[in-house]
Amino acid sequence: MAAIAEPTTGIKKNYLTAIQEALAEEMARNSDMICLGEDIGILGGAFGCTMGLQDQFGPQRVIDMPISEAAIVGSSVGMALNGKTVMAEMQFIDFISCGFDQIVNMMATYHYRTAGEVAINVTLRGPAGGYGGGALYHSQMNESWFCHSPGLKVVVPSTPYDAKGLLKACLRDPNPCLFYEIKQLYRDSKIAEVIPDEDYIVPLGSAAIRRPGTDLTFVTYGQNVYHCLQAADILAEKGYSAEVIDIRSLVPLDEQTILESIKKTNRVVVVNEAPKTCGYAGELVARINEFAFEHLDAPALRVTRLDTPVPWVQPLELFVLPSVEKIVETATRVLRF
Amino acid sequence: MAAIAEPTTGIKKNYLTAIQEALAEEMARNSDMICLGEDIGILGGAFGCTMGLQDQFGPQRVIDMPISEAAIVGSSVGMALNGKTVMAEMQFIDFISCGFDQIVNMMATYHYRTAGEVAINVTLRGPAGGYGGGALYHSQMNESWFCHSPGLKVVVPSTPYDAKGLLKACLRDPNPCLFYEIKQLYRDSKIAEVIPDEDYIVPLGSAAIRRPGTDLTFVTYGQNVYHCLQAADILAEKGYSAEVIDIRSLVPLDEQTILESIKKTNRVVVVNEAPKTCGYAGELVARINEFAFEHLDAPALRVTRLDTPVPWVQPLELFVLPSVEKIVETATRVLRF
Amino acid sequence: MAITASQTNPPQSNLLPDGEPLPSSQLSKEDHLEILRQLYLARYFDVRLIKEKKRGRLRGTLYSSHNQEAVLVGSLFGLKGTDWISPIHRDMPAFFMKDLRAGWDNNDRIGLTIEQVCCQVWGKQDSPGRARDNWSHIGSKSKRIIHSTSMLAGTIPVAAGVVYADRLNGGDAVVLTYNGEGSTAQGIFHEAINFAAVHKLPVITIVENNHWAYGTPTNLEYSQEDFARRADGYGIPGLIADGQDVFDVYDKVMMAVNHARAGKGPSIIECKTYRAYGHGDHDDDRAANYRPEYDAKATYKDDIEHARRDPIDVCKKKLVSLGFITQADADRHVCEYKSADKTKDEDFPPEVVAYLKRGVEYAVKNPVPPAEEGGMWVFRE
Amino acid sequence: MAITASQTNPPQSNLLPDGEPLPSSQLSKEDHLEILRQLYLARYFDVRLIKEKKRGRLRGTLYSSHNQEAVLVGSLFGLKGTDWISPIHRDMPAFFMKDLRAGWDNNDRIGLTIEQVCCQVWGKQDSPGRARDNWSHIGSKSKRIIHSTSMLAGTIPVAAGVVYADRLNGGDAVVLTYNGEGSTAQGIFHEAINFAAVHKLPVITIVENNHWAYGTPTNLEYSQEDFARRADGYGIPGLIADGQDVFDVYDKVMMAVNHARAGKGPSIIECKTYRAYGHGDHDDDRAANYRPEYDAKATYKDDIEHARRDPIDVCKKKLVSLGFITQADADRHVCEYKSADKTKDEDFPPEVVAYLKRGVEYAVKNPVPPAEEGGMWVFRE
Ligand SMILES: Cc1ncc(C[n+]2csc(CCOP(=O)(O)OP(=O)(O)O)c2C)c(N)n1
Ligand SMILES: Cc1ncc(C[n+]2csc(CCOP(=O)(O)OP(=O)(O)O)c2C)c(N)n1
Ligand SMILES: [Mg+2]
Ligand SMILES: [Mg+2]
Repeated sequence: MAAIAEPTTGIKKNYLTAIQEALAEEMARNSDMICLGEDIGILGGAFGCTMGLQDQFGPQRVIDMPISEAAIVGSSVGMALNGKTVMAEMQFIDFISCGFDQIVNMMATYHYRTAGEVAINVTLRGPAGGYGGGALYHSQMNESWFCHSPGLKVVVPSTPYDAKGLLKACLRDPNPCLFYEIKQLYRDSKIAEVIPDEDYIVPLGSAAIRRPGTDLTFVTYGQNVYHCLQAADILAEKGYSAEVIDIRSLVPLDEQTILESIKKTNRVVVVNEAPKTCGYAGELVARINEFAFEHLDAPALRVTRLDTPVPWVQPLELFVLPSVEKIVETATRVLRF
Repeated sequence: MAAIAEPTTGIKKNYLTAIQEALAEEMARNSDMICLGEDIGILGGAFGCTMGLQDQFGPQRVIDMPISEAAIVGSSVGMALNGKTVMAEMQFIDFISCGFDQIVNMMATYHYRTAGEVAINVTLRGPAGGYGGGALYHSQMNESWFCHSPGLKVVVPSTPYDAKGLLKACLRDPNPCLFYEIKQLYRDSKIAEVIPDEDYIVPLGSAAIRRPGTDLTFVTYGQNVYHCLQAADILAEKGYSAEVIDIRSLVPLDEQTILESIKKTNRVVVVNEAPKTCGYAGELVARINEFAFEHLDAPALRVTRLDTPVPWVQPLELFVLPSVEKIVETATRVLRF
Repeated sequence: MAITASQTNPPQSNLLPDGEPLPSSQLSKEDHLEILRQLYLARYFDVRLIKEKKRGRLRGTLYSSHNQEAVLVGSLFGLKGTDWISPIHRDMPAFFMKDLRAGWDNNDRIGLTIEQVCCQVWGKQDSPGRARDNWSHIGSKSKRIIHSTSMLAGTIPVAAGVVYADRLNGGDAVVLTYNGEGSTAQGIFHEAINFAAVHKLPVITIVENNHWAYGTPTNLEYSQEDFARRADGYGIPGLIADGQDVFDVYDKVMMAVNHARAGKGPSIIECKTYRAYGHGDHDDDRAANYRPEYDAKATYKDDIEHARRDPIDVCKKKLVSLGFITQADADRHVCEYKSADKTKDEDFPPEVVAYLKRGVEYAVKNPVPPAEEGGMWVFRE
Repeated sequence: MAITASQTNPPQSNLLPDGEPLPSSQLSKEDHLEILRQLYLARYFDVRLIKEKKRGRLRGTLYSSHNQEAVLVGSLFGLKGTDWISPIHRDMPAFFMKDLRAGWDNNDRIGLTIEQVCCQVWGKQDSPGRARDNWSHIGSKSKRIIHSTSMLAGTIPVAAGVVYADRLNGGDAVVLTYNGEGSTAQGIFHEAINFAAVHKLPVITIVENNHWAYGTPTNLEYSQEDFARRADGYGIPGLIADGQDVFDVYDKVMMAVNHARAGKGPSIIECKTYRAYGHGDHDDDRAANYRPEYDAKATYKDDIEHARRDPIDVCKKKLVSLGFITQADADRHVCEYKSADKTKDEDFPPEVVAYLKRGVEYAVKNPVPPAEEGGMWVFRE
């Protein structure tokens, strides 16, 4: 289940290290870059993503903010308006709702409102996702709200290589980006990998084929990439060859890679962990319908979280989230349609 | 283009009057009901929806709130927790983003978190929608954010009859409801209609067929019901018979009525005015795909706002919003597929 | 409680070191005359727009700044071009009055031109935002004006960020943010002021207390007699200015500006004034209905009486008393105490009328942007 | 600045009419003994959980209330059962200590049982929220405990709504909301306090100032020496209590409660204390690293020194001085100044140990709710 990365030799790095490196390297490279967030300086971040940054770059450029998500976003916008590159951390992506207005109405629209005069180079990043017993407010995948707010780019890396390359891409992109980190992957040694020492980016809007296949396409991202890979293993035992596409970037979306795959497989299952209604999985189904309808031999189906919050204790949490079994089950229905 | 309503005789009432009546009648009927919002008392509301309510029921039950959307939502939740029925007005639905966290994390989840102990009977309502030159912050249809937040019911009436009946249904429903009023319809005399004097409700989760047809189904709601009806007229001239379904209630959704229609027409176009990506139109396409794929002779396509904010001046605004022409054009593509 | 020019909020108020003269006492005769001209200009802009709207020539809502001109002129007059401002709906004249002291027709001054502002009001393509958002939701990075959204108080954190960045760059810019007293109830107001206070950022928040927020009076908005008192809770100065007296506003703002530029941090300046008309022009009739009764029994009755003094009248009296103009000069163009429909162009100095005429004529001829622009600039490519 | 019990914030502080005795002076000997028992109980709950967690028996994060027990016991002791509370992460004992004065084993008392709270901690089905959300995110309508989300300060408006409704119904309930000092930076804190102040709602906000918000010290959270000063800006009383002295907390809270019940509105009570461990148990090691250095040079160094007095020790000294217990009584069970791993059950009174034992045993045996419950109760049908 190893992620696909540039083949290099060296020590394997985990997802967290990849993020730490991206931030430290960009801070060193760009003296106009500022980091801000709750507990990112003295503490180094709740998960340690900014560990050591304040020592290296000083408290002016690595700011421990009051617990004020709206002011964190708003002041990031102001810094960017005045020429800075800003990384703002949400301690958990769940708390982004407290800064919601500033994101969707102030930040997202700035370039549009000013007819292109002002681009806001802010990357908002934070730990996201379920499967860890975090319960309602430490498990969310709420990317759909922001995909539905024109002017924001939305990115969800699933591997250390991508985490570093996409984070750098966001920090260099002139537009506001939301960067969802899968916190269950931070220290997952199974996905640790060797990543290049040289500077690199992964361009926004390019999907990755994590496993090639011919009978069915899984379109997914984040934590569920791994569930789909496992499902593909199980399907392989049953004689089906499933392709797994990790879209990585939701806005912009690489439609081409999905289309090419569906042309080949004619069947598709979309998997994500957000609530079903109005989630990005539905968007993928609607788009596939638009650009690949004539290639479909079966309906494109979704495996998502139920339309519930994420409950705490394990049996409940797993009941509502996508699982390998649910994915296999849905894939089998699509294959047999 | 008259809306379909219970046939009765009497004077015609507009959409605004229907809302005023619903609120006044429910306040009279339910002494545990409280209304709160900005400028709803002394002024009677920015659009006059609560005109006269404070005189009739007093400032304790009709509260002029400080400009604090988050506190409006949060205190509504508290009142409901302590047994009250609450109507909270957002002066424009656009400002709901300032109370976002309290809606999606506090209000929506209360029943779930308490394993059913506490139901929060709050109806959040406010003027919504474009086509009026309201620009970015007085034109939004942001219902998708809330459809994606489990625990909220979401309703969008398009006629005076429905406005009154659905608002009463929301106020009597134990769950939190979001009620989107189409402000361009408030005083639209073309849709004024006779509505019953007797108490009635329109149940949540039931769609209305605004025009029967056999060749194509429009699934829509809000302002675009009227655009679809006009599009159906134009298509009729070209020899196509289009059915127009006004879903009225987004959560819960009446899937049955949509399915029955598609079984008959085998073709469907979904129309709404929210941004395309992750909007409710995409959700409808994804669901139709799930429950009616085998009945589709063409892809279900969307006509939505472009993925942009709503700009101010008219040519720009109409460029980004759905129009009769765009609907006819897409319907024609689907019919010829 | 009546307002006096010297009234400030203990214990943070004394920003002026003992014995130092009031900033306004340093203004030249020419400055005084210019201030009066600017008051005329702000008033005329409003009057003209009200008339245009009544004639059906403008779309949208008009939020009149009538009777609140001293707040704008007094606060803007002492700024440097490199300072930032963040006006909102009732501050429309601020957009072209920024840095006006540098010369009304100086192409290098750091404020929008009257042509640009008129194009915005008329919804034309040479508006700085190409008429993509309405009324006051414009700005300009190069002119140091922050672009607000509708969401009240939402620019204060942005303003804080702007000057944070400026300070990092070694700059000494301050930022003035304008807010109605009603807008202070927004959570973001608190978050932003608190952040600015912690970092001693040069953020000066002008609270234009016109005693109504749309249809809601101050006693339902907050529970202090003097809003300025809120400042002390953040450990920052809270000043009260007589919003009808352009020189008192100037003094309080300059004290706060000097404090801020010296690295001592933010302040809040409550300018007591009164809204002349309805909330917007759509509200004039209703406001005429709901306000008088309420005001008559309000605890802030004295404030309102005080704020009924026309700022142009107050300014003229000062200039006459200083001997900078004669009573005959003062009586040459009389627009004070007249509602828009009662004024004629002759009630304003000709240079004021001419200035605005230029803007309006430009705007009327300027085209509406092409439809396709609606789909453009969502992202920087 | 060291804290003294009498220190309050002028000019709003004097809630006690002249000559009236301090509320704590009215407490009986039995009350004093009960207060000490409750301090032991709160401490033991924390100690026990820390040990269980270390043994790997609990999931999730544990936010220790060690050293802050006087805030909880002192604030809860004088409430009526019909009053509401809104505890957050660091107030876990409050859930079962509400109305405990009505009898630890009184089935009619209006607080959660120790069994329910233990079921919540252990993630079992008899948790009042059926283990759907973790740690302190529970409550009970019938027990008058507001259910928080994680979002800090988010229950204050809810609390305001609860008492608004109660007042409409003719009730006289007050509500105590608990917040860390860091949480006060949230916009909703401001919106809710402002709303409560405008309507004179009986909302008492306890600010547990333990001088750290996760890894952020107070000087980066707000810019006042005494947070309580913030209250004055809302025209409401702001009191400072010595958070180590259960009787001072009791006095300040009861003054605020009496004020609120008399219809005079909300207050803020800043309880100065200090966080014993890391933010959560996952943070203990890091906190040990980052805090001492910072604290040593902090302006609030005196506060911290002051807050190192163990509240159980402070309480015992008072009881000895009043003659309610002997020094031998005080020395019978000594848990004060001991970290969790240094304490044994013998350091606590046996009834305390027994009470908790009952809760833990119940919870351990109680089943985890069935998986399907994950899909239930999204809506009330
Ligand atoms: C967040 C938000 N809520 C509500 C509104 C609607 N609104 C626009 S102006 C206004 C009143 C503002 O009053 P105040 O701040 O006193 O300014 P004034 O109009 O008196 O100058 C309201 C409620 C808004 N623009 N933003
Ligand atoms: C809105 C929001 N932002 C961030 C967090 C993450 N968070 C949880 S506790 C905490 C620190 C709280 O500090 P304080 O309020 O002082 O309480 P203490 O833990 O010291 O008792 C933070 C930042 C949160 N829960 N909610
Ligand atoms: Mg006002
Ligand atoms: Mg703290």
